[in-house]
Amino acid sequence: MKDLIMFLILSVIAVVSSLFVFLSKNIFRGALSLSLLLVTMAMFFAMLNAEFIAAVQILVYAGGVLVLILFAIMLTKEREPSVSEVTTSRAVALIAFVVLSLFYLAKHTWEKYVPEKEFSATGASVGTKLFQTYVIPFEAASFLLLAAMIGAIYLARRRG
Amino acid sequence: MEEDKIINQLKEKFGEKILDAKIQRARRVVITINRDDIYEVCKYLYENGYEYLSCISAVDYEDRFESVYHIFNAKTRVLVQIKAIIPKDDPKIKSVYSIWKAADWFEREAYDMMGIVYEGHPDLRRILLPHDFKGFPLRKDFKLTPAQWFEKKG
Amino acid sequence: MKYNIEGLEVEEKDGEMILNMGPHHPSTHGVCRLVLKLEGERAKEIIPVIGYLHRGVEKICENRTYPQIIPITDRMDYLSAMNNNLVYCLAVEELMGIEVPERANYLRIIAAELQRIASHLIFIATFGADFGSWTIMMYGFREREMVLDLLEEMSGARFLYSYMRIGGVKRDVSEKFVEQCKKTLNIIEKRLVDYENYINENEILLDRLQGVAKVSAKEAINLGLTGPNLRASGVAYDIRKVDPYCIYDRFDFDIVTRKEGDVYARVMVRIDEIKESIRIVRQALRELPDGEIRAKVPKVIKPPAGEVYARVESPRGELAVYLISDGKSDKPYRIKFRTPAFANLAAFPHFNKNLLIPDLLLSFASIDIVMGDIDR
Amino acid sequence: MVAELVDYIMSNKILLGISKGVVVGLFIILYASLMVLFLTWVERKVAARIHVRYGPNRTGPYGLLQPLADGAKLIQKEDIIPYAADRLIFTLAPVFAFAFAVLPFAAMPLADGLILADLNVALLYIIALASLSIIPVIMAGWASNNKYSLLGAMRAAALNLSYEIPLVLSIMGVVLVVGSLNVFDIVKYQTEYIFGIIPKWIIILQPLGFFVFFVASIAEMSRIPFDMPESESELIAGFHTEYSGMKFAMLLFAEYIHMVFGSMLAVLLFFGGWHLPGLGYVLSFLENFLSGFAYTVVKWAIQFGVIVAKALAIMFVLMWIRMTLPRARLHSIPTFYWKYLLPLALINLGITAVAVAVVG
Repeated sequence: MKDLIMFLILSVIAVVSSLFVFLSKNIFRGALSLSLLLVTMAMFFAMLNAEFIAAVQILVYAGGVLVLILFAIMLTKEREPSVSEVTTSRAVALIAFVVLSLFYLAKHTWEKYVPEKEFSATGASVGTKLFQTYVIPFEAASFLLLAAMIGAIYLARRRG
Repeated sequence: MEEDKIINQLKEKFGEKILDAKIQRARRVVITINRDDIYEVCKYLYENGYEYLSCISAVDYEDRFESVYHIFNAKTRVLVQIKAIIPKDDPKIKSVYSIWKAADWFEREAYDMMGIVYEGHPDLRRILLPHDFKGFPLRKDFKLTPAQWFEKKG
Repeated sequence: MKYNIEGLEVEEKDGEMILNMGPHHPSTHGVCRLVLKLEGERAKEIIPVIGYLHRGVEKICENRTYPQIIPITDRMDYLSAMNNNLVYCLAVEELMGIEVPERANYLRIIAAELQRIASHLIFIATFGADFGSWTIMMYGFREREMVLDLLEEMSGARFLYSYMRIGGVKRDVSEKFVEQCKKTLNIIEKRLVDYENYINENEILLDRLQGVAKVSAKEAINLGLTGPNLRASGVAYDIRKVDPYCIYDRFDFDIVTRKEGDVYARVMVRIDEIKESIRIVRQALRELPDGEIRAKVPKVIKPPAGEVYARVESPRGELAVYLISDGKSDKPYRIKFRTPAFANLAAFPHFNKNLLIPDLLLSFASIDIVMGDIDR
Repeated sequence: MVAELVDYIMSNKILLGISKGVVVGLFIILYASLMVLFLTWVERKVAARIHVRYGPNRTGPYGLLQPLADGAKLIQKEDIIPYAADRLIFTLAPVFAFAFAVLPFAAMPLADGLILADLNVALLYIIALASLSIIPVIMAGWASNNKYSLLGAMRAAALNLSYEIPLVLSIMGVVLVVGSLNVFDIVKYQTEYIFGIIPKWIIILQPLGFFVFFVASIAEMSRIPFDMPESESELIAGFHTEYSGMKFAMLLFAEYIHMVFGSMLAVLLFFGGWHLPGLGYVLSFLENFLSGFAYTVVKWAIQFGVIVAKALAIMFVLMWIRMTLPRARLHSIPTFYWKYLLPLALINLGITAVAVAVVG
């Protein structure tokens, strides 16, 4: 009961803020509501007993990635809110998105995604999963990221 | 003496163009020329060790303007004062900015205060007074009494 | 977007930002406005806008009698009022052929050198504030206060002295002053070591000062930099030596130079100059003769027709006055002040391209300008 | 009546939780605010002492009432919102700044057993919330619509991207040693002794880690030498140029709370928290005299006092640094953090990992 109330409140916040992200005419406010969305997501994780992931979510996305986004926004010159126009391509994209997500929802059932009750995502359990069960995908991912990073540095250097 | 030497040098090089040359006191030489020769004289002095442009001032006499250059040679310790005569009705003179970058603001100030136009100066604007000020306050005929109102900048 | 900066059209392109630094900014040392064209925090272009403190000193002087001008000169470079007094008095004396008594000459030199110490100390203090160390600021003012006490003892004023008179000085000094002066100089000499250590033993500070806003000797001469700023580039140019005035040729002192030409050199030159000034004052105190302090001058000062260009080494550089008398009135026909800070600020945009704002401000502080001196 | 209410609250689990939360939460806010008021006075006194002057000495004994006078002045000030500012964000920024500054205290033990929310990932929660504290700064800088504020916010963001990673990595060293993200466990670990005499404070095991942590947290508090976002002589006051009155006071408060928070975290992680050699004897001596509840209160008070005393010592060092060092060069700071501090933190982490694996 308590969880349900929390879930409803949080989902309303999440949906409203995510709508605001792309409906807002002010790009900076949009980014700020994105941060609100990220924090709500973290709370969802916390409700699913995944406190570790919740904290990491805030640390990495809200504290790291979002600051980068805000930094980039501050570098742009456009101070006045630019009114986004409804173009055909945007309308097509929106309709396609809605149709596809409805299709996806219809195909999958909710029950599948109820978390395993016995697994609680504490630091220790996440560590065990990452470094024992899934160590090869984890290392592969980190290798891929490293390659991407080196490539980015190379590209940036060549331009500057 | 160094003072005599530079006067002789200048007279040799420019001849009649040097209207007047005298030694004011030790280490001070005063030379009078016409405005058309200012650039050549300055260039010559600069190439002969007179590297320091100390000051450019403008003076308003009854019959003429003068643009006065004080140029110093640190080795011989002689300060040459060049007085370039500018007619009242056409206050124009060639800029020495391309010789000394230091001339930049001195010339702007002379323009601002005395209305002498330095031709060839890259950015001859008013410097101390607002850009929409009317008249040249250090001229003797400048009326002090009426106030000037400036447009409000948005 | 286009801006009109005092008649100059400046265009703000993509990726640029026009930033008004001043007229009210903590680090512009008065009401100076620097219009910066920034790319990120890098200043591509600097356009100084001055004139906010313009009082028309030269015009006022044309309407004042010769002695009345002395207090006006105080108010130009208010941090080195003694030197301003001195250059003006030297000009009038040369015009009239007045011989200044020995004692007055010594007192003038003591006053001018104490003023130089005070001015350099205030430079160090405000420079400290600019790099974020309020401690240095307090220390600088503490030492300056002692020098001001001495100057007060000499002239009766603490800031705008009007101490020099045409033909001499205003007041004589007592034995007590001489003792006090010696004591103060000893204290300052000791504390200068602290300043040097603070700068030389601080990695963060060295990182900020060294190699910033370099200017080569040739460029500096061409730009019209004078004073410590020029000497920091390795040019031994000091009016006290190359074109001696007063009785400076009797004293034993060195021209302080540094090779680097960066902000660090400009700071260290000033600290070393304080030491040289202390040397001069000590010699002057030792040799201080008895006698008159003012020559016999006529009641109404009316110099013969003529012109004179007098110059002195002020703490900021070459301070000169070009004085023309028509011989008919007791007011100067034309007076033009060649002020050091004006020339130094004019040179500033030329050797400070592509600096970050913090470096730019330090470089700006290091040329040690006084707005009263620039705007006159 | 009161007794009945207390009984009722005690019997109801949810109500007990809520009332405990309210009491401890209020206590935390009160503590943070009082600490800030005190700190402003301390900072001015310390600064004055180093500057060879007196500092505040007119309001109350030793000028102790100066912060209250300042507060009274700030309340009277006109609340100015610039015409071109983004009013909503401009107003929200100080609120968020204050909130984000206070929130990490929720997972911070103030004494043995005294904590608002005992999370098993408390340390991570604290770091995460601390990393959020940059967002109000950016909000304030952007919403002011002032070029200096914007530059300040950009500097804050750039600085944040530099110091965050070494900070977290240095804390990870502590986590490796202790083997837990729970701050209680970390402090308990430090109550033991090496060879029976030296207290097992983590500063002894992790000197390098502490150095990295300390330098990075100076940047986190944005104090000299890393006070780029404000740098009063360059950007006037950076992101709070346009703020006045209570909004300004809140931003200032938030900044000082960061200082309190940073030094408390340092105490908990590296200086043994509430542990002090010999304190255990005093406590067991007191236990003989006092009954359960009274003993707990006294114990908490003493332990809290120990933490505050240690934190004050660290804050004094921070003030000392501020009064001694100049502001660092802007573009040397990312270089310093990425090229020197980050490798140092990684080396520290590596050594710690090997040592932990070898020792046990």
